[in-house]
Amino acid sequence: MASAAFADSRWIARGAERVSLPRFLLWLAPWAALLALGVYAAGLCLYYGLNQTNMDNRFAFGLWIFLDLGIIALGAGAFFTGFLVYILKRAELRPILNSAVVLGFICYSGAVAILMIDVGQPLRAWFTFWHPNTHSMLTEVTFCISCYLLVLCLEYIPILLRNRQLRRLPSFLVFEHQLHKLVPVLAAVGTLLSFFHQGSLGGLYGVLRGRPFAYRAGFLIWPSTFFLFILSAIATGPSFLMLVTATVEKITGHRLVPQEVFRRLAFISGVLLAIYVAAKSVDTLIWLNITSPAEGFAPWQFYGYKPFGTPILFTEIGLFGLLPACLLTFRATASRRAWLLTAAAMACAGVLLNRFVMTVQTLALPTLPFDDFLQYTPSWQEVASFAGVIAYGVIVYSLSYRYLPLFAPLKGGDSHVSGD
Amino acid sequence: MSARYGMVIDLDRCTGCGSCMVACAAENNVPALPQATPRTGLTPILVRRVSNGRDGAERREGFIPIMCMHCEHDTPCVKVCPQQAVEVDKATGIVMQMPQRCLGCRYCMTACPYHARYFNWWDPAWPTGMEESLNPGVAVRMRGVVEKCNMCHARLHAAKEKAAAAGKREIDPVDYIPACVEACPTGAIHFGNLADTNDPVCKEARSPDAFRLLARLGTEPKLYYKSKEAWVRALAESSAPASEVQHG
Amino acid sequence: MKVTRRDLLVWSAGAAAGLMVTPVPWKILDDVSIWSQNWPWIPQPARGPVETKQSFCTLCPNGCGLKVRMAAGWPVGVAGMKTHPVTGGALCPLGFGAHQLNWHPQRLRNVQHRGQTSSWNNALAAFAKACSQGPVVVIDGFPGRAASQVLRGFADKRGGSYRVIANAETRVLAPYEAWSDVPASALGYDLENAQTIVSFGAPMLDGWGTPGRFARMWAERIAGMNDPALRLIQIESGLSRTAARAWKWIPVREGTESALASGLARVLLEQKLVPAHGPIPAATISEVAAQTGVTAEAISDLARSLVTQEPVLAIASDYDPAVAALNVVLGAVGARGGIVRRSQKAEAYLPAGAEIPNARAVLIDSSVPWTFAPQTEAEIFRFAAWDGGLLKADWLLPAPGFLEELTDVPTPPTAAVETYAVAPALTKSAADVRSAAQFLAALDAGVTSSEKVIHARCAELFHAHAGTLHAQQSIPLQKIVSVEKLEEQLWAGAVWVGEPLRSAGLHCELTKWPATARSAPRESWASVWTAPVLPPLASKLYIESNLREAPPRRNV
Amino acid sequence: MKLSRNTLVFAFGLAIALFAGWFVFPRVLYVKQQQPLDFLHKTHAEKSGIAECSECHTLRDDGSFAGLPPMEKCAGCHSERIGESKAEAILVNDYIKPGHDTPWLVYSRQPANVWFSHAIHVKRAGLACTECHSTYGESDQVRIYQVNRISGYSRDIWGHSMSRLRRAPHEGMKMSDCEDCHQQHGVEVGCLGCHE
Repeated sequence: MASAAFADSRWIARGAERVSLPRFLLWLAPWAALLALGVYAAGLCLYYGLNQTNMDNRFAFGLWIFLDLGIIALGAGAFFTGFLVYILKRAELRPILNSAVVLGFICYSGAVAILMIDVGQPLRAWFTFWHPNTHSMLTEVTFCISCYLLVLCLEYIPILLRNRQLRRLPSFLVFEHQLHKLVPVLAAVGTLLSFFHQGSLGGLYGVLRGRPFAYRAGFLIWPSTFFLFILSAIATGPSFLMLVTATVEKITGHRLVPQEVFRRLAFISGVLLAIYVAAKSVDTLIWLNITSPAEGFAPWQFYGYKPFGTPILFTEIGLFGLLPACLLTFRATASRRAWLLTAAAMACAGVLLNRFVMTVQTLALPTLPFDDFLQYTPSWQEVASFAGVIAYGVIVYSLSYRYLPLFAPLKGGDSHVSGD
Repeated sequence: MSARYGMVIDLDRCTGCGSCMVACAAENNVPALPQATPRTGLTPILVRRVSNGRDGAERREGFIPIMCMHCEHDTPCVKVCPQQAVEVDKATGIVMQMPQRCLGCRYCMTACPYHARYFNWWDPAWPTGMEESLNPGVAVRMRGVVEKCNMCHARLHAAKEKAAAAGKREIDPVDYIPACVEACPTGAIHFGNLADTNDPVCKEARSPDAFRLLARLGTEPKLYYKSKEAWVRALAESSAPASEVQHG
Repeated sequence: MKVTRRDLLVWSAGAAAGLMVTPVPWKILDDVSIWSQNWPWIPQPARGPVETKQSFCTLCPNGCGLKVRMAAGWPVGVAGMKTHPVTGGALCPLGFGAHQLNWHPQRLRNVQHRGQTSSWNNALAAFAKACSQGPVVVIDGFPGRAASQVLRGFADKRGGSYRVIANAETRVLAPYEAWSDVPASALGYDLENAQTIVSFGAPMLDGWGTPGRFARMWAERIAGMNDPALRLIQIESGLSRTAARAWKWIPVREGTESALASGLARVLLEQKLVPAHGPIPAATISEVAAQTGVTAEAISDLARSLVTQEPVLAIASDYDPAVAALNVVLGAVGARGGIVRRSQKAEAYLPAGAEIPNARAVLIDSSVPWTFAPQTEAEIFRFAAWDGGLLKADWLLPAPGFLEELTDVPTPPTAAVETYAVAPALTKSAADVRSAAQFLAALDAGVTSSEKVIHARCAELFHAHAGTLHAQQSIPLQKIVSVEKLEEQLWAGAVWVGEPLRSAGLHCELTKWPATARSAPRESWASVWTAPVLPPLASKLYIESNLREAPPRRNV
Repeated sequence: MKLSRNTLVFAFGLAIALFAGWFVFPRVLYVKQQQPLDFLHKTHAEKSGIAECSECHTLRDDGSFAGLPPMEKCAGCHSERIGESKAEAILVNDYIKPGHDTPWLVYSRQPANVWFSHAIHVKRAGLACTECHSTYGESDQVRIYQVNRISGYSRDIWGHSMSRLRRAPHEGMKMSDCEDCHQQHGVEVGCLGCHE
């Protein structure tokens, strides 16, 4: 009925089939509600302070840091695809590039938003730029992430400007065209920045001499986790891309990218994952046998507490590492969509588990002989504000998908399966 | 000129009365937090109860005051602070926390192996009129920043000023004694200059009974403990004893 | 001509460019950063000269010496008085936060009559009326003060009765008062000369006697030593702080400490480890062993170890005749390193029971522990600096708080020698407060004031010419030239210490072996604290850490 | 033609911004406040022969700085009115008679978390008062006190010149100013050397 009143077909790219506006709004409604809840929870934390969370002096980092590290790792698909397309000239991945950029933008902006709630004095956060401590991994992270977020914005704008209505403004068109020439440069810069902050995020924990569970020997100023984090991020980024694209295809009922893009991504992801697993295993052995004993900590001490037994280690490296690596690499499995997606999901789960262990287990474990093992359960405010970020992501992605050319249109009949 | 202030705490003399904790809080304008828990409170010096892990008549218990160890080498918190809110003072070796610079990221808290750093989870508040009882030498910290033992820096300020007014360059050691040291009823906490080999504390720190917590981390803490009891000295090394690990 | 969208864009571009070369963005950034570093709503300490004054804590009878830092006329920090002959600069953990008590939310700020705010005049009238109608009972918490003398004087004058609430350490001494003719208030513990101290659940390191007095001996002579010069044997059911740090801990079944005392006495007498003394405890060793859970062998070993390093002194946690009898058996009564008589002239006090029969008015001094709740029909006038919502009385009368009144500090209950000090008022009171003594003086012109009594006592001290005065250095009293000089010294925080009595003059005879008592274990420093509230900073011990169990029914 | 129009419009925006930033902004940012009464350093120096700043602005025995003299100090001479000036009347009637200190607005008041020791700078380093406080001690009029709306501190902390360019050494009392002077004299103190 009213749908005619606010028909938005003028804004939708020609030839693209999109569900009716009311149906689209229906889809957005629950996410908007979730976002509102998240904003409310974040507001509570900002107004009343972090006593709204369940963090404490021993568990100074909680759910937020874990999920920040998680989504930033998954968001790595953005820079890595850019890197493949523009630097390594893998043109066949171009169809998925825009979607990758939008995903990256969502992950990073979301992470930064959460970080702003997570610090006790957000208004002083900018001091890092004024009085930076160049020895701190967190400084490196702060600089790179904020710069890279800027890069992502610049990469996002041209996609934005390719909207059917916006591109009718001549000046915008020119601007977009100029900017587009810049994109390969941006991709290069983004790659550099990303390599650094993905690494620094790993370094964040690897340098913690006082936390033998996280502390790693390394090379020059960088602990081994620096390189492991980069590897795991670029290995799982593509898998996450596949997952999201597949999900979008399922929801919209459109085939969006050619199958061989998937296979290509899967292969890259699989190979890198295999390398990562090898490196991670070596690192773990060195750490357990040399680094941590040197600090006076016997390895069994780390895995003596439920639920953080050795199984969690093997799950991370084997079940969610080696297995998906194989599944993604070998044609036999990679060509089967079901296997492919399962493997991708496992890879993502693996990187999340790794970030979880690095953040949460590190803090839960005792250091002093008379410390006890600590439990921590996030408060609803922590969960809600993060759920808000997820919702924000879904909304931004849905809008981008609806109004922007995220995926290059495929030739051949794309079947319109109904679904929302 | 440059001193290396440190402490030697004689654990055999500690009765766990808690005087040091209250005296410290009073000296440094640490608010009392009725809404806090042992995990969210502000206790720049915290006396912890330790045992030899046995039961019945065999059981021995002791107390061990934990505060900032003022690590000398590769100081974990200094290294990680993104905006130089923590530094090791060249003149005194004191690890300084600048609450006004701190953005409350709490990275230093995760870096500290001794859990000697505390976050202001709440706004500092005192009942009406009680602001009058605040120590004029210490600025009150605000919500959302990390704080820790600054070795009663206000007392060092006062000592410096007194010395300057008297036309002296060096402070008189009796003018600079941290609150916890002054408060201890059994004289268990000894404070002095570890760089001065004539300082009794410096000698004590080298005694065979002396030890440091987690010394093998290599951060060179300037807080020493000493005990004649073997099971207490055993606390120096490593992490939780096997007995406790099983029922984790 | 018409303004186009383009013009607006160009204009704002120009404005933006211009703004960048003005102070606006940079100055605002700078000011905001300064603002965000010193949030204006954060409480600010007062400015002003800082001075150090000496006084004494009046929150329990032990009267620890205080070094008080004052800023702008208010106490901003307390520490122990290093020159104090007994405490040597120690305070109880609660004392270090005491300077904040006067602003405690539970501070009693005005006269309360049955929950209604009233006035001093009404209170005076009501009390005068009550006194005229019948006998008055005056209850004192710290006997022996100048104020106590005022209270007692009033009670005697009005044919009423003056009663005291004795603290645990004094109750422990009650049996000796019964077995000799020496009042408990004249007795003390000669810890300094003891070689073995066997404590029956007494919190020797956590709330017993004057803070620092035993703790320092323990630290010097016991801590960490295998064969210490002073042995502390702790007999207690649980691993209390004292038990944990004692030389030896003997775990017994809860409440059977007293029984073990009898058992030990029996072993000592049977095995002729001590000269024969009157009666022998009825319970056999095996009975005691069964009752206490300590094996017969362990009991006799313990008994023997007691007499290997003498003098030995047994200390009960509370009223416990059996332990007192053990001291008699050990010959620790009236002997060096035992229970000694510290003063010739000391008055006996009537203890105040929970029931107070045939009284028309009961006046309770602010020194009476908050836990004391009398059962009586009489009208209760209770003085208190803090309410805590726990004090039951018809009239709640706001008394001076911490360091708000001039008072004197007589000998603490456990001291082996007499001491005397004067605690001057260091700060004014925020509320309109009066002490019980002032209240009585206002009622009856015939009643003297504490000040007068203190002056009289100083004169008395001066003329006695005995003892020494401990300040920055110790001065024998003979060296003091005038009463004024003495007062000057005392007002500045000096402590007078008397000489130990040459002849012990204390002898106890047992006619029959006393029944065993069941004394509840004490609960640390908070249990000697008379006020119903604790310093806010006690939260560091009770709430913000696991160091101590929060004391029951007390708003920390 | 078009270009010139653009340039004009751009220049117009630029000019507006510059004017607002340099002339309007300072007047908006700072609030002017009157001191409680007109105190004249000059008069006191000449008439009552007070030669040294330290005669009124004393160091206490413990080395701490007493800052502004207490009411008693003024009452030493002004227990009764001297002369007919309005300030005199205010001083005697409003402050000395009731016996409370004059609520001066302190130009150089630093934030609470700053620890500055006059003893160290004057006694040990031998700095003259004028090096930080200029010649205010000889001024024959009381300055208007300007408080910053945002930070709430005196304008003297930033210094009078908004640009802070080519300012006299005594102008400005920001942390950077302390640091500069310390650098020049090679005196190194850590954060807590000057902060509480």
